[in-house]
Amino acid sequence: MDAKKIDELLKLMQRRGVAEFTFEHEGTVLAVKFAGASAPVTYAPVAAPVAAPAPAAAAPAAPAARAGGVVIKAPIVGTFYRAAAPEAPVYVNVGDKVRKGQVVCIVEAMKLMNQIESDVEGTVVEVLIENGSPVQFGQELFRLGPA
Amino acid sequence: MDAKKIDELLKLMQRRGVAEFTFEHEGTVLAVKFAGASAPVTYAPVAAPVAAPAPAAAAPAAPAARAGGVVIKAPIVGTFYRAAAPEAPVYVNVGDKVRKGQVVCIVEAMKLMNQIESDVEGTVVEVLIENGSPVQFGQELFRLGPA
Amino acid sequence: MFRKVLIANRGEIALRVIRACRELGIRTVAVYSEADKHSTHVQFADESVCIGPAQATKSYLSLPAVISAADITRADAVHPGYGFLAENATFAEAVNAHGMTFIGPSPAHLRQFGDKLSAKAAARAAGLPLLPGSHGAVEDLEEAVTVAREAGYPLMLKAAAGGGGKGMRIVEDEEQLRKFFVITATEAKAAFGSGLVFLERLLRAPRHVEVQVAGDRFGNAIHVGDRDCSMQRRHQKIIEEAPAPDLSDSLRARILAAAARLVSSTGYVTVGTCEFLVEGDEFFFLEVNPRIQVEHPVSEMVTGIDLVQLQIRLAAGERMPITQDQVQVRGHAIEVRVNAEDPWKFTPSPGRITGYHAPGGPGVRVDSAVHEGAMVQPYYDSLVAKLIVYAPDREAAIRKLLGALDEYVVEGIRTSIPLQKLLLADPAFREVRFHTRYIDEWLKTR
Amino acid sequence: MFRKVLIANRGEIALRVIRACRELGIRTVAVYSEADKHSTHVQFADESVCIGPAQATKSYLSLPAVISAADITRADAVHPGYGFLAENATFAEAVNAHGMTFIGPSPAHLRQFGDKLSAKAAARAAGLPLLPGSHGAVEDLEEAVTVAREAGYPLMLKAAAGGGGKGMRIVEDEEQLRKFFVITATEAKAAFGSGLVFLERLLRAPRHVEVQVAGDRFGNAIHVGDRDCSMQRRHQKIIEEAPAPDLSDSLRARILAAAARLVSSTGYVTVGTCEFLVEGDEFFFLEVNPRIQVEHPVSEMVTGIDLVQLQIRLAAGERMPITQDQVQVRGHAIEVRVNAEDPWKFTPSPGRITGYHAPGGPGVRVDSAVHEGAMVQPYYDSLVAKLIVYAPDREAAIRKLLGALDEYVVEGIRTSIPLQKLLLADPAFREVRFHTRYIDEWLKTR
Repeated sequence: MDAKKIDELLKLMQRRGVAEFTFEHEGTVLAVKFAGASAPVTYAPVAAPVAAPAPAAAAPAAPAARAGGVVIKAPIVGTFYRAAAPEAPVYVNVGDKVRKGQVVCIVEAMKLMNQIESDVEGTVVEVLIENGSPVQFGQELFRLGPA
Repeated sequence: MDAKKIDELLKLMQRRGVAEFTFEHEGTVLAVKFAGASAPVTYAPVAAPVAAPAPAAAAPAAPAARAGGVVIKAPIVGTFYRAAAPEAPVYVNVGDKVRKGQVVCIVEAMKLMNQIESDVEGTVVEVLIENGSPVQFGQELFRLGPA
Repeated sequence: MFRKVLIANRGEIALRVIRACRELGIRTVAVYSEADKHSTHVQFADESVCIGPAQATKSYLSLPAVISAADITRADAVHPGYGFLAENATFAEAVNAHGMTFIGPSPAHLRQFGDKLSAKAAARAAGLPLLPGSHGAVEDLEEAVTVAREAGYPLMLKAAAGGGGKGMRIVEDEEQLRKFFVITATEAKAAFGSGLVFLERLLRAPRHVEVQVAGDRFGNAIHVGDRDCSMQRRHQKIIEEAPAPDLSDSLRARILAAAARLVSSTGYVTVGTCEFLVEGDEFFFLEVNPRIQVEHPVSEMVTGIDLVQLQIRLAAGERMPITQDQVQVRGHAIEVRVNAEDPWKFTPSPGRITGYHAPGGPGVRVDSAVHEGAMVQPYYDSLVAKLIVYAPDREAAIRKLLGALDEYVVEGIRTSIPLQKLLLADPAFREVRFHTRYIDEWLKTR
Repeated sequence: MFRKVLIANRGEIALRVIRACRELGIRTVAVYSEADKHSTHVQFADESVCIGPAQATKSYLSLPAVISAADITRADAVHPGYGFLAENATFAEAVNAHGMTFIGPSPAHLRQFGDKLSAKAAARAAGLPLLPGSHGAVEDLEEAVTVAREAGYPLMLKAAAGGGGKGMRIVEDEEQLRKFFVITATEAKAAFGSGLVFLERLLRAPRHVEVQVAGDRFGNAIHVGDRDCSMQRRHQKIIEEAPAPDLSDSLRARILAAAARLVSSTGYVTVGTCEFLVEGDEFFFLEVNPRIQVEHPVSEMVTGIDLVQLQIRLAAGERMPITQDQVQVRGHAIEVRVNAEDPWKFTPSPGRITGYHAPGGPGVRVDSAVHEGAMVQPYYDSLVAKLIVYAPDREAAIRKLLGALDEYVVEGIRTSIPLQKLLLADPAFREVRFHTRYIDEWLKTR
């Protein structure tokens, strides 16, 4: 990784409004924090947010690499339900295989029950949200391992 | 990774506005945090100061290397005079040799005529201030070459 | 009083509402798009919810996203700020349907004042002077010609559903009216879904004078003084002041009374603005802005009344806490909208603020959500800060404002400050020789 | 009026004076030490002069340096701010001797109020109540014992030339007086060059109430309302408010009248402060601060009077622009001094400010010379900013101030904000159950 490539990378990140980034490639690691980037992230919130902050990934509701797997994220704000009704069976459990397009949960928004379909394939490794909990846009719902 | 390459990397990062970075490559690790000095120097003054800004040198009224010579600076604020009285001969001219402790000019402060002595030796190369001009603390008065 | 208010907005107005809520002892919920994750309004609210991606249509303008955020945080009221969903009657209805209070007027009032023709009808019914013209939609060209002969040229031919300077055409004489009538109606149909057009006298050099008003559920209606917002660039206000300078006492009294009368006669609740055009000794109803406005601080400075707190109290069903007599205007206030834009080309200038120093001291107020290192997003409007000054008189306020603008340092982006400094120093501004098209004409001569 | 004013100070007060001058149309000259080269006051003045190295004794406290700077820039007046040379009669004389105006009282008034005994004599002559005690120096132990029997114990034994909490001792009874009299006089001689001591009744839990005053050259003397500055840590004021809360109307009226009377009887010119101790329904003269004070903004907020502009006008020989009747106190203002120090150990915390966001919005004023990236120098005092809020009443002001302190972000250094947040929320502060030693006692119990 030469100076030219580093400079290219920096320019790209700046153009996209990146404040901090880490780049790993074939054993080379570059972690950068741009000037002026520290203020917002160090701001102490007056109170803790109700729910976990949304992940920083650029592509919402898309699978993101985390802890060696992929995740299914909430494509809308609302209340998360693992089943279509209180007495109904849950859509997916840990260990279940999930296909693309398969309904994995409900997110209720404005009294509407929105069926959330997976856009990835894999095996459910972890359910990250309690049934009936509020979810923010982009919040991680399920972690999947290899199919 | 030699000094030259490190310097290149530092310059590059600075140019791109980076505040902190970590670079790892083939077992070498470089972690850098720039002094947050950029903010004040980028402030645009509302109006230009009356006189040239005082030099940044830490030791006031001491000789400072500049353009291959040494300088005599004003040890006090006031009005600069090259002679003891309007009709008197000037203390020093370009080409004159100056010894340590020799009076080189007057700085008038609170109606007092303060004789300014040189604390260096050398030959006067340039008189940097017009006779009768105001001088700030630390302002350069004479440039000296080798004795 | 409310327990928890969700603020369906961002930037300085979200922060303004957070401050008002905090002083009233109300908890706040911020909503934010992914682009605004690190924004000040998110940091200073008690809670926050990410409601969508950067695009406003999928976040701040998304009814389901905003309402779900209010639902899951159990907010009991929603403050819409200005812009975004502030004047959206469907949104206000949805808020109410979910058992929460919309901090603003009723959906019916939003509809009444959202449509130019029904707004004019309400103003007419309350006895407010309207610009000569059709006062309602004109059916066809021949009716238009008849109306125009009575009202006199020049006229504006306007789409009833238009707004923001769009869907209008100047007609200087009958020939032009005949030439443009059909095409304007056709364009209006294509652009706004309604081909209804109406005619209105064109004023050559009017001033924009508006009145801050407030009403409660018990029939109390007051005005909170007037403002002048004639300093507009392409219909965008960039310098606002209170009180409106150089109005005769009798003209000012008539304008203020007219605005309060409209609130009273329509039963309008919470705060709003009644806008007028003024030329010579005449004034004409323009429209009602049924929300808190960007320029509300100038009225706060000269009256000492916190308009956002008042708005929240009135929405909560409280009785008007002040009488008309208690509204006393003292001194002079001027606001400058610091926009992230090229001061001469007016192209937006988003980006990271690399250096920032806001002015301070006596009589200086800054309403802003930015700071050094903050990102001015390209997705939303370009307002970076509002700088408001207060002084005993207009001349002193102008001097203070020029000093404060000299102190204002915003680096990394371009701002409108250089333009505003020139305008404030312009003799036409100092001597109150301006009108709503003054800046656009002034720019042409530069 | 002056053409050009040199400001012999730095930090927020230098900026405050620059702002006042700009509004009066006066050019400004900043002076700075090498450490302050990049300071805000240097950037915002019209001209600037480097007057020496970082050490204050060789720059801001150097008479020749400051006067020469005024000379070479042809300033016609010098504003000393507070601290540094503000109360130095020799400096004021030198300014006058160089044909310039010292913006403050005459050298004679500086001397009169700089000495505790002559200040008390002036107050006594004007009929102001003094603390029971010797009222002048006591010659020897036996005179002290006689005076003490009359005044009653406990007493303070004070060095006439002392100040800032130094050179004083509490004596609870005659035995202690006999034990400490000689040693205190000897220490005073060693520390202050004068062995003169006097006796004064010790109040157990007094409040510090002060009156802003102003006089002109034509004999007009007014007060500009009162302030409470009882919230002190080791004699340093850290929270100040106006008006002083919970004073009976008659007590307040007596205090205000007393202060105005002292101005009138001494012929004092420009602005100043008359300080009192208040316990129960009694008040006692403490001292006069012959300068603009750090806490002047709270009086500005509740009266609408710009005190620095007033000071400059009066120094320029203008007649008092307002009558006593025109001074009307409205609402409530509180100031917090944001110091660069550890909030619990009070050790100074100089350094670079790496993150900065000041609060804003309605009723919030920040007087500060710092910004992100600014250096808080270790050479000078630790005041980083003054945060002042204004609201219709004291409760609303406290709520607004707590909100504003929550918004205040200062990174890279420690500040006093956490301490002040706790104090503002303390029931004793809210219910006005405090006195000048309250904070020190409160800290011991934590």
